[in-house]
Amino acid sequence: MAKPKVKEINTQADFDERVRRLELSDETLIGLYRTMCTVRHFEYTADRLYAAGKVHGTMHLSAGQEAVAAGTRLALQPDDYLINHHRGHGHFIAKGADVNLMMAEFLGKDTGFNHGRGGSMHIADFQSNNLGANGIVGGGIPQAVGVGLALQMQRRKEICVCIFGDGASNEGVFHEALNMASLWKLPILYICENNKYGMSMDVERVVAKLPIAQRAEAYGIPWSTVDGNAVVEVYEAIKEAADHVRAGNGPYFVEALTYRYFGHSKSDRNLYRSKEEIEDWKQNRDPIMRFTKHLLQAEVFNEEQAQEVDAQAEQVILKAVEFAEASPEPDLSTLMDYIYA
Amino acid sequence: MAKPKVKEINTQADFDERVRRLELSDETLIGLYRTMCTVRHFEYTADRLYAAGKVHGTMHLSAGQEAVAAGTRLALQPDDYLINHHRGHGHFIAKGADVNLMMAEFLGKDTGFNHGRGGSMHIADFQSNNLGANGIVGGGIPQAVGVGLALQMQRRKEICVCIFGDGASNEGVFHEALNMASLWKLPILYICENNKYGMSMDVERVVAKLPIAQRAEAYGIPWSTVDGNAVVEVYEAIKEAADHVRAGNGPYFVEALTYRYFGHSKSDRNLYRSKEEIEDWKQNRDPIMRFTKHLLQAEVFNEEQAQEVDAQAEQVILKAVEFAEASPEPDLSTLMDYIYA
Amino acid sequence: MPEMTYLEAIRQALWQEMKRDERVFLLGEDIGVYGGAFGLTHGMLDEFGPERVRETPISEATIVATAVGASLLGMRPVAEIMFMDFVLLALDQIANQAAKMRFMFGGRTSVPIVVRMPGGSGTGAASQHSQSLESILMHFPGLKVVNPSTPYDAKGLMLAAIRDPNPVCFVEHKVLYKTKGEVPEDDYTIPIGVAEVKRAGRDITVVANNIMVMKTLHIAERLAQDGIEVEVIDPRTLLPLDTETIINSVTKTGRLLVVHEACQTGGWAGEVIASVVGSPAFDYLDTPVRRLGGRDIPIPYNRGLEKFAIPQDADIEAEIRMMVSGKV
Amino acid sequence: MPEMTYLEAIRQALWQEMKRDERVFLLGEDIGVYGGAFGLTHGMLDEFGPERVRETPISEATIVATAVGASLLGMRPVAEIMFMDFVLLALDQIANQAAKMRFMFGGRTSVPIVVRMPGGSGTGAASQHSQSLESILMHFPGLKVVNPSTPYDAKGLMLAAIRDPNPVCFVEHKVLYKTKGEVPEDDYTIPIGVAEVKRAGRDITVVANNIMVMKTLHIAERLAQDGIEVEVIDPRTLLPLDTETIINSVTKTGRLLVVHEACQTGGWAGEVIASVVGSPAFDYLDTPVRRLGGRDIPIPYNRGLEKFAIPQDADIEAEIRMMVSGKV
Ligand SMILES: Cc1ncc(C[n+]2csc(CCOP(=O)(O)OP(=O)(O)O)c2C)c(N)n1
Ligand SMILES: Cc1ncc(C[n+]2csc(CCOP(=O)(O)OP(=O)(O)O)c2C)c(N)n1
Ligand SMILES: [Mg+2]
Ligand SMILES: [Mg+2]
Repeated sequence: MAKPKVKEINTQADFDERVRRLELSDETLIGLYRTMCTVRHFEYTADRLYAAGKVHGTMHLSAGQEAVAAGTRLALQPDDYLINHHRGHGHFIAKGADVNLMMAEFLGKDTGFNHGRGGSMHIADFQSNNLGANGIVGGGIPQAVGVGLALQMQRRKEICVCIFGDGASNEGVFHEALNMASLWKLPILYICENNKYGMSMDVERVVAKLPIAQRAEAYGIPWSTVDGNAVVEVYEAIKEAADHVRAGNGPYFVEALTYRYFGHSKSDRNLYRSKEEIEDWKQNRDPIMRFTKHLLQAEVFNEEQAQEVDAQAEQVILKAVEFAEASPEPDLSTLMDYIYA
Repeated sequence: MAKPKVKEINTQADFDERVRRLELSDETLIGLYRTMCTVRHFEYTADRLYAAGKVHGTMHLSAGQEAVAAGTRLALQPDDYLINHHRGHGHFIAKGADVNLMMAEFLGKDTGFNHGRGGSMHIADFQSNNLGANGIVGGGIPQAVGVGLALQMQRRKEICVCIFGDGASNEGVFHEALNMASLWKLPILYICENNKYGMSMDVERVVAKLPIAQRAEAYGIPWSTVDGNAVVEVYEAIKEAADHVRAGNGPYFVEALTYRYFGHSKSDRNLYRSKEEIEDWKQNRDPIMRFTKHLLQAEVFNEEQAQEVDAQAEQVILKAVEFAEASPEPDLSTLMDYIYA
Repeated sequence: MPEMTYLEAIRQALWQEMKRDERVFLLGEDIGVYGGAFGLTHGMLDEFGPERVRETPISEATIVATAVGASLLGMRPVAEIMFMDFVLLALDQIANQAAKMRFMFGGRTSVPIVVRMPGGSGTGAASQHSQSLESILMHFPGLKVVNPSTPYDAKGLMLAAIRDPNPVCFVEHKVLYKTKGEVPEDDYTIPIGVAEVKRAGRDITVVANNIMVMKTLHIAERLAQDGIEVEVIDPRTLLPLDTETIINSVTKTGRLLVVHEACQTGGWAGEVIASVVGSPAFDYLDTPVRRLGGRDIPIPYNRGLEKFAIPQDADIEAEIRMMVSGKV
Repeated sequence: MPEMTYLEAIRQALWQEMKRDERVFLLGEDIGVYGGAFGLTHGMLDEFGPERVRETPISEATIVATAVGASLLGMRPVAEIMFMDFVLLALDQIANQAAKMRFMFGGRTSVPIVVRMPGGSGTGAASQHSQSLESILMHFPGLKVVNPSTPYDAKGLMLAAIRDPNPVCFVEHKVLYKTKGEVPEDDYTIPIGVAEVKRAGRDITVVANNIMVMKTLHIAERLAQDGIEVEVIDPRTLLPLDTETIINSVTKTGRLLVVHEACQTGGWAGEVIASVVGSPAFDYLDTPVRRLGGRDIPIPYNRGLEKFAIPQDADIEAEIRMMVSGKV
């Protein structure tokens, strides 16, 4: 069985060449860095809040996977639609969701995106065409068909980006949806964020043939895999895919290989993977660390500037916590609201 | 898009060579012929009974597809398990189901396989390891995983054969089941009986990439396609597949290309296909006609003998009708039976 | 007023609304040249083309999900589930997704879809093609569940369902498709959530849905000759359920019988009865409150068994007579 | 008798039955080294190995279908659906397949499977991970639906469920997992279909399931101090439902309240109430028959809202006091 191979860590020359070819300005690069730092701080802060007993409920953190979120967003247009899954904080932040409203939602506050009804697993922001996360693994994959169909019927130029995990690719709707997306040539970019595990299950134990992306072939959908911890590579792969989709050629499927640092959710004791494995990813493949090194060497910024961006990102998140903590709980009198339009 | 190509009609030389290589005796060949004739008579008789107002309910006839049933059965062991779908008469007859009990079930009689509770769409015969047909398109595909798993856990040598249509391959469970069957190397032979249509939908309109069998590749499952109207070719393809499965190599997927003569079910006006197409299949590709020609030329039997076998088959079916018509309806007092064991 | 069948009435509603509102489109299996398993969408492909009469692979979950996704972008999809039984393949998308999205997302969106589904037995289609599952759909707040019994109601409720900003399960009945009734050509809607007293009477309230409405009306005429006046209420919408109309009626008649084809255990009669006996109407009740549901069995294939798997005229009549005579 | 939690009691039943009967095996997502989302199967992989503690991809429909298929060949599979909400992805296999196979096939086979599913709110898991869906499962004849409220019942019912030749939905409750009670080490079964009077009383009958049983017992103790004697009945099995025990009780107390967490509309209280008020017990009823179900909303994430989405102690107590005082 072929393994999902994380490509050789990219070299500085590689990086420089790519940045040049893709014409990424320093500002853009620093923007990517800022996004990744913001996501990272959001996730570690969420974890701290949870540990401090301030969160009633579940959460799925994406620390370690920031490059997928940041690189993907850069490759898209602001109006493109996003259908996300339970581990969605990063993608939402990258898409520009107000972190105050996200954090408030996370704490179940009335000021949150969902008035505290949804929590971490169901954040949505319809104003920015972010159609929300889903608690049902794979639940959004077929909904993307509907979004793509509406875009096509309305003769619009936006595309629909649908993000889901490795584990989700085993749900039946995955098959139904990819078949229909291909048949109807819908403008959908499917992104499988393969973080090696679906809860405790190693992809190799649940996916009969790897890479997952090759499954797209059965539907005549073009596909690629990318090192999901190399943000510029992600950008390039997603850009290529998005261009293909936007040009009216039908769906595209990208698998981004990455890794999550935290447990699956609050109850995870990480018994299914070794400390060494986690450490290896953190020490040697961390997307932020790698990107920072490249940017320093390319002299896009210096250590000090890097730290400043990071500190600013942290501030943004701390302010979000302040906002969220100061926000009111939903009033009990509104218990029966929002059921019917 | 690749079309599901019906291979060139096989020549006599082809046929003779194959029969020799496969060491098929005259008796065996005549047996195949007898089975096909029996199925054909069953289906045309069913249609007549329906037209005569003797059937209350739905039915799905397999006339035109007899070679798949007969060829498959010959390649299997009597104890192999069968999971069938709604268009299942042929497979049941080939597997040796008592046509009296089938016909009685078709007429809803108490003497039928299912005491008249199931009808055409739900015939089963547990004594011959025939685990039944299913009214939910695709419903049996994942159940085969369970049968295969039990066979594996019980260290048995039988295999599970699971038959379904082209349309069924678009249900989500198809994906889930093939993935699990492959992961666990289960002894399952999946046979997709592609009769070109799922109800009114041409496979080309609903399957993004053809042949359907290539979908197996996404799960690392070996596959083949075969001219489903050439009974000896079916036998050979299924034999090869069944041997692979029985040897413990995991699942195999065969797609048999064939054609149904009758409408989808009772209400079909055949508006989605041309009379010419139907006639072409009937005149030029009919599985019984083709096989008869080969057998005559190979002098396995002569015209007279052929007609005699056919007449005998017809008699068997007419007797079945007699049996069924003479059988009692289920007694109303048994209405609440068979719910719980 | 022109007479037309229940099936034609639904088709007319779809047709007129597709003319009126270009956001409306149909999707489902074999709804094009085949016209759907029951011919309901016959002719619509020719009229509206394949983009708006969108034929799908056999993928029920994704059919509903596609409707959900499209509705988020302002479309008004009407999805068909060929037989109501197959809704069990799509229930995650209906009940976990469509029904809950508005709430989970804090009211920031809505899911205006219609999912059509013909239920019911009587056609010899056996256990997996004959169920009446409207009762389970009622258990999911966020959904609406509509279930017309006449051509007139069918058209008016369909137009209301498509225009409703919420997900609506539109439950049809196969055996009703051929029944006829007067249906105005024009545009009219019947409000979702409002029951109708199909016949006024003073002796007993019978609440019934789809085919049981006609059966009960028929029996009511016969009983009237014996001086028994039956009030027949058709809820028309099961969710939300118009308990007020029912309770008012029971307060008047003092007797309540609920009749449905769906399996009795866990069926919606329980909902009606619980609503009534938990209300002040309880004090007006003269006899035990009864229900007649389908037998608690899967629907059998055999015609005779199939028939007796659901309440028959004689059962309904006997039950009413017994209740009115006080011999329960 | 040793004390153990509800979760441990279920694990012990699975463990002992797997020791006793080698046809029994588990299948589901993350049930191995992770021990399942709630740790219920913790340690079982080590004890029984990966063949009998079979971890699956995230494919709920096929998990149940695999159990169905294996059961036809004599195995006794116990499938886990990680959260009850996901049963909607597998309902075709449960309700169209497992429940109907024996009947459709004329009694020639049976489908001895158990499908475990933890339901209920209270953990902040929001709308798609908190439902109580036992009521809809009751609507499918051929199934059995079991729903223990104590560790003792949980073990005895699990052993009975695995040995039952029919498909059994075994509904657990997340919040009960950590509750403790006495549980015998030995093998014992509790018959499926038999309710238990958890507390005898003369003034009112309260029928409640899973967490509502404990809540009600607690309230009953408090009310006893005021001279109100509550009879608390736990049906334990919802399908088949032991209406006899309930009716006998109501005949004695003259009052009936049904309490459940599941959404009130379409919930199983309707079934209990319809069974009682349609029976001769009707004549013994002193007050309207009431129910207290969950609010008709999806379960909210926010802790405060989540709490009040289901009946609280104060609600139950107030309802009982009102009914007993005759002020309904
Ligand atoms: C239908 C369904 N099945 C199971 C679950 C429980 N669950 C939540 S996340 C998860 C793992 C998902 O894995 P993957 O798709 O790889 O996403 P990841 O969590 O790794 O980001 C599981 C099993 C669920 N929420 N929904
Ligand atoms: C889940 C489900 N969806 C739809 C149907 C209605 N239906 C019955 S057979 C059929 C076509 C099946 O096509 P295929 O699998 O190719 O089998 P064929 O009838 O051609 O033998 C359809 C749509 C059904 N029975 N079950
Ligand atoms: Mg993953
Ligand atoms: Mg076909």
